[in-house]
Amino acid sequence: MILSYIILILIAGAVLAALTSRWQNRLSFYISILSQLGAFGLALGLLFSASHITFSQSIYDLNISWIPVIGANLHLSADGLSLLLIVFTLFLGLIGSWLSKNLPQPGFFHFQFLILLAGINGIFMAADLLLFFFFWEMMLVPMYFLMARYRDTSQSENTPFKFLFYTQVSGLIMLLGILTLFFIHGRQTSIYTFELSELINTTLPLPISLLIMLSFVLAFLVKLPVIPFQGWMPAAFSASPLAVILTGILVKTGAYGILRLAIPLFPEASVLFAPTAMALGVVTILYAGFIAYSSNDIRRIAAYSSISHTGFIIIGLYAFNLMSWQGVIYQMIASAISVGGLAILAESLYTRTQTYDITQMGGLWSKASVFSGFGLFISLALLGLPALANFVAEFLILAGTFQQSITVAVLASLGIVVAAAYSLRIVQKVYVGEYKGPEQISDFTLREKLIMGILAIVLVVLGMYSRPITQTTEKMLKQTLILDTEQPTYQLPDNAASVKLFSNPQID
Amino acid sequence: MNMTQPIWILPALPFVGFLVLALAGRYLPKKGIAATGIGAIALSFLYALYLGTAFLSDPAHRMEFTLWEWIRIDSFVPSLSLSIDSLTYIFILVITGVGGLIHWYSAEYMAEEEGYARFFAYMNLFVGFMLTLVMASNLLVLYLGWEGVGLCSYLLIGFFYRDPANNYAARKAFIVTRIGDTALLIGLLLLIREFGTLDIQTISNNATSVLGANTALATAVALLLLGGAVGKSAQLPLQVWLPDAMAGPSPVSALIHAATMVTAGVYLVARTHALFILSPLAMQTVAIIGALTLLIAAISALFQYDIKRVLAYSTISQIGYMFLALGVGAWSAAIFHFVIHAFFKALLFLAAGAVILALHHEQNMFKMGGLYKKLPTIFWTFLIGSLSLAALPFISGGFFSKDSIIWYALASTNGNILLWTLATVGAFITSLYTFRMIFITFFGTEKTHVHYIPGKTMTIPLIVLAILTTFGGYIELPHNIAHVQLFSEFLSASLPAVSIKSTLPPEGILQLVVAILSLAGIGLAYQLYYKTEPTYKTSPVRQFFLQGWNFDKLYDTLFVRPFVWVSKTNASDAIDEVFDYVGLQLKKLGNTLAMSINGQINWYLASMVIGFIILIVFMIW
Amino acid sequence: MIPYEIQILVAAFLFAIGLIGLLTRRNLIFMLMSVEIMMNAGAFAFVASGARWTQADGQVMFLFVLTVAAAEVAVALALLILMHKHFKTVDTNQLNSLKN
Amino acid sequence: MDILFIVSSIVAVIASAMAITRRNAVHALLFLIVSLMGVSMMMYTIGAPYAAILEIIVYAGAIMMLFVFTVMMLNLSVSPEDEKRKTGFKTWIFPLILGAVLLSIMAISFLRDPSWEGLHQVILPKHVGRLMFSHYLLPVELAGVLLLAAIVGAYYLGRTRKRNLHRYLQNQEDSYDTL
Repeated sequence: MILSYIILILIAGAVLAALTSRWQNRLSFYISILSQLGAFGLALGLLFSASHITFSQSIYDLNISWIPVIGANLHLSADGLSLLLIVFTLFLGLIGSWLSKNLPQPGFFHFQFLILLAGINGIFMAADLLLFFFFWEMMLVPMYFLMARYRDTSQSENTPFKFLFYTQVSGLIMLLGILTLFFIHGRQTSIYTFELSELINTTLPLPISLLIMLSFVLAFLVKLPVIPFQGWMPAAFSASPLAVILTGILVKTGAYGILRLAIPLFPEASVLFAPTAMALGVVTILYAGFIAYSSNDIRRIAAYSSISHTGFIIIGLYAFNLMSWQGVIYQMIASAISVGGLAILAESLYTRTQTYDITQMGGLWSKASVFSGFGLFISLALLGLPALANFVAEFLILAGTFQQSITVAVLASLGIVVAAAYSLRIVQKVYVGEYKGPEQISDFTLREKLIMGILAIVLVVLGMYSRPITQTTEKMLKQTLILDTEQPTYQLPDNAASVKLFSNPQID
Repeated sequence: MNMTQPIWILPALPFVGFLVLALAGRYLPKKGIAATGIGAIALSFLYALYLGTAFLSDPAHRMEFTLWEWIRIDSFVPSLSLSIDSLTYIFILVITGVGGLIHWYSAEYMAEEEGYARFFAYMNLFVGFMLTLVMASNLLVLYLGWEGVGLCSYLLIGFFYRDPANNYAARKAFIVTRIGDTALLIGLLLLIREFGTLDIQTISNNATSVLGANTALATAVALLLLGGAVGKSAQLPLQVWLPDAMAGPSPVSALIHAATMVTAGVYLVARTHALFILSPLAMQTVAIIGALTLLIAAISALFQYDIKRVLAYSTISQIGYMFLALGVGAWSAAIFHFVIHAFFKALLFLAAGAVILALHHEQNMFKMGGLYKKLPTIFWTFLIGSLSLAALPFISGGFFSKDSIIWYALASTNGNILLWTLATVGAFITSLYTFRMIFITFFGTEKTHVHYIPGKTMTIPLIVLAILTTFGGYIELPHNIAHVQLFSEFLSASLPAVSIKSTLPPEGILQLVVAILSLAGIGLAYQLYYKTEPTYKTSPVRQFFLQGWNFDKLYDTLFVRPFVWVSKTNASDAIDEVFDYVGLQLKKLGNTLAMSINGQINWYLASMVIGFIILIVFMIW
Repeated sequence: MIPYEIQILVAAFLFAIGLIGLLTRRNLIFMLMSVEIMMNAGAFAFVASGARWTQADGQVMFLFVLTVAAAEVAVALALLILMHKHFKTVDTNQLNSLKN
Repeated sequence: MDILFIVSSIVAVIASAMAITRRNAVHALLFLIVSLMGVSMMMYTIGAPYAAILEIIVYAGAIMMLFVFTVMMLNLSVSPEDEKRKTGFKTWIFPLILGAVLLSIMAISFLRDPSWEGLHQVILPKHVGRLMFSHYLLPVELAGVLLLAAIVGAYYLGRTRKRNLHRYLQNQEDSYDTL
């Protein structure tokens, strides 16, 4: 039951925020923050017990019948991975709404924002495929409205629509996949249900399972996004205050979907798909990195660096070992925070210089040293400096991938060099050199200092101490892996050795 | 083995210094900043000395301390663990000792510059990372320090951030070294796959059984690690960043780009010697890279006009000697040369910095001249450093260290006459360019007026380093002269001894050849640059060597331009444009259809009728 | 006796003429007239069908058509007058404010 | 009777065609009336006298009157170029011919033997009335309501609005346009 309170608190907050904004704009902001804090506290409390609970048998379950005719249930469940992602979603949500304190129409904003958060958290908890799809769609609509209302008016008006189009089309295809799976399972067992734990046991002929898996994966790849589905992301980044949330949270839902649905439901097909996915991942890393290098709009750089990071995620996911999967989870969080930080910086820069074009900036260090210090820090995080969270993520992914495919790991590690090139280009153009901005420029305000400070501390702490994350998710990942390793054909073409839990020769 | 001593304090002190300076630096007075910066390093040095007593009394010559688990994935558990053995201890002393002196010197050198606190913060951060690098008992921690020092190098090269050229140099340094770092990272991945751990001791102990001697795997591992070392130590083919890195302040060049960071590659190879020994091919590669680099860089140094670039090329060349030593298996000789080199090169850079400051930021040697009267202290200390660099017999530490390398280039079982010849020719050129620099800078007519006489804060570190340079060599003497080998005995706990060929020419004759050649170099320099007033001439050939054999241009054409070209060509994201194009076409189609909504009632009626007709036709069908 | 098919054909002819008028004329008065012709043709088709099967229903339907035509014309002409007052024209080419 | 039907249908078709092609609205209306009369004759010849009479009374009589009134009220009948061509004999000749043909048909059909039975099954007004007020009662009521609505609607649309504005607003009157 407790799990449903997280969503209910958010929805209640949304309604209250919308209603109270008629009288008092500030009030809706405080209500929003309060409800998020409430949900955050609840999730954090649950997280401490997370490593012990398992998905679909969690003691905090909510399981009531929803549409009995087709066997759909309102089944919310959680394990370590879900709770971890929920906590981080709410954390980023808090930061995002704190940043958006001064937006116009706060009632509208907080209503949509909280609904969005509720939808995303729902995705992380849904143990029923139809419910999963419901939340999946539920998160798109507020996102669209937010983007449409708060977009940068200098950009094409199509951008919110582009986002909606990409995600809706892929979501529709996923729905077809869900229904196909539902009917096949129903025919086989004559139990028509959307329950995830039941559907996992469906036996599918390989071609069909491949097709259904592709329909699932397409939605997730679009959401991640992976080349060639990346188009909506740079466009969406023009919806400025939300870029943080965009990268942070939407991206995570894609990776979560693959980890929770695509791989457990279709282990064999996933293995078949793995080489393609890895190739896509490598292309994504390099392609996006190249574009990030030659972009002048700082938001575009942020978008493409985020895309480049998702390349690592996709590689790690399809390397099928504990190390790379832990890296993937790490990458989701680290990339969210670091790219989010860059997006926040872009906004702060814009409010000071009225431009996003980095060629028109320069020498900020001489005028705003705290700003530049944080900017430098974020760039370093982006390029994967050890001691910051991104390094741990990329290292684990590469190390895990290396067990599977040396080629992919080597090519992907070239992405680290490219990342250095584009991150340092930001530093070069914005913070150093001769000062080019307006006469008067203010340094960080206290609020900006606090927000960036929190992000920086989280990056450093996670970069130096990975236990909180790896321990929470370990059990879930191992379960998924064991599920997969039982498949007889579990082999990758690149590496003749069959996939195993990461293990090493015993050395004294 | 001592595992209770809190050795983490060593790197922690500079880190604390960094934090204090970064967070509170703007509120501190200049003296406070200098005191914090120098104090952190000095305390670290003193603590290192204090540890020395405990260290020497420990029979295993090893201390270890684990802070916490960094990552835990099943049995792969890289911890933040630090250890000290004799190799590390030598590095620690050099880093904190020389580093402390350079900090001290900087207190005056940087006094007039903007960003005093920032400078000391970065320097402290560097020392912290460098200590982490050498103290790491785990390759992942080593990588942490490795990237950390790269970062500090980046920050300090671009310290004078207003000039875009400095920033380009900084970025170039970072990216070129990062290419090497990536090779190192891949090497680490390979090690994880083979060993399941990154603990250096475990890897060293099991190297033979896991990798096997002289296998392709062993060679791959060693070459990948070498890739990292080559990048950081500016060896062929990744040497191009170091001359440009001279854009940073002179103390930075002294500390990072001469004494410590650039020798991290030497440290890495020495630290993982167990892996290199397994692969003769890799060892040979190390030796050849070293020998080629030392010659190429020495020739380049001969054609420079910027005093700091001469020193930069000489650094590359001297590290080439160290690599040569590593390649022939003369581990302790390499480390010995590192120590002496750290002394004399830091000395040279600091003295050059003093000259530059005195001449109001003039770096062109051909605009100096006649300084030996005006700046006597600087001149004498610079001369002592130069003697060491030119390896003048007996009166310089450089002789002892370099002589043993040249000797082992022939005498070691891995050595051969070719390596020896290259090293010997290199020694000749070294003394030639060194004294070219001396004669042009300090003799001849005075061309630029001295603005500023360096004070005691700057000269005392120079004198201390001069003493260390001269007498540091006496702790390890050639076999045939006296049996004083404190250094290699101390290192024997960490590094294996060199294996010598059975039949060899007499060592004395070869030493004589080297000594005569270095003296000849000085003589030639005297003839060329003292007798006649030196002028700077340009010609295509000179230009070629001035620009370091045009490696920059080569890489520019081969890698940088294609990268930028591809990037710029696709800046608008072709794939996205395809999608956008489809969208645009659909929109156009929509617009075409929207034209039917034209407000003409007759048109609506007509279309209605057409619809009816179609409907009726279908119904009749 | 004229065949039923011929009668219906005449009705169709009338209807077509009305339709052509509706489509070609730009003047609302003429368009209304054309509508009348079409309705009239429809009404005749009803009557002819009633005669064909000798049922009175055809003529009842004719009456309804008549009613509808009367109602339609009354409202339409009222609107026409209003439009003429407002726009000073009854030309549909100039009355295309429905567009956009 | 066949020939009567054929001739009247030809008249109806031609008159309709003329009606939609005239420039002058009044001329068109005249043709339209001729067309309606032709249709009326067609109905009469196929044995529907009640419908034929209603057609004349309601259609040609009442509905067309509405048109004529409207055209005259709005003075739409004469477009500027038409005004030059004075209404001469030429413009009248054709409607006259058509009208004459129709008249002759009517005359022929009345003058001939009026016994219908041999030719047609004639549906008399009695049958229609019976059916209308039994089986079709509800639609008839609805038709009545429709007519009422049309009357009210026409009145509403056609009334001239009296504006009772506050004097303060009177100078802004122009901005309050009708419709």
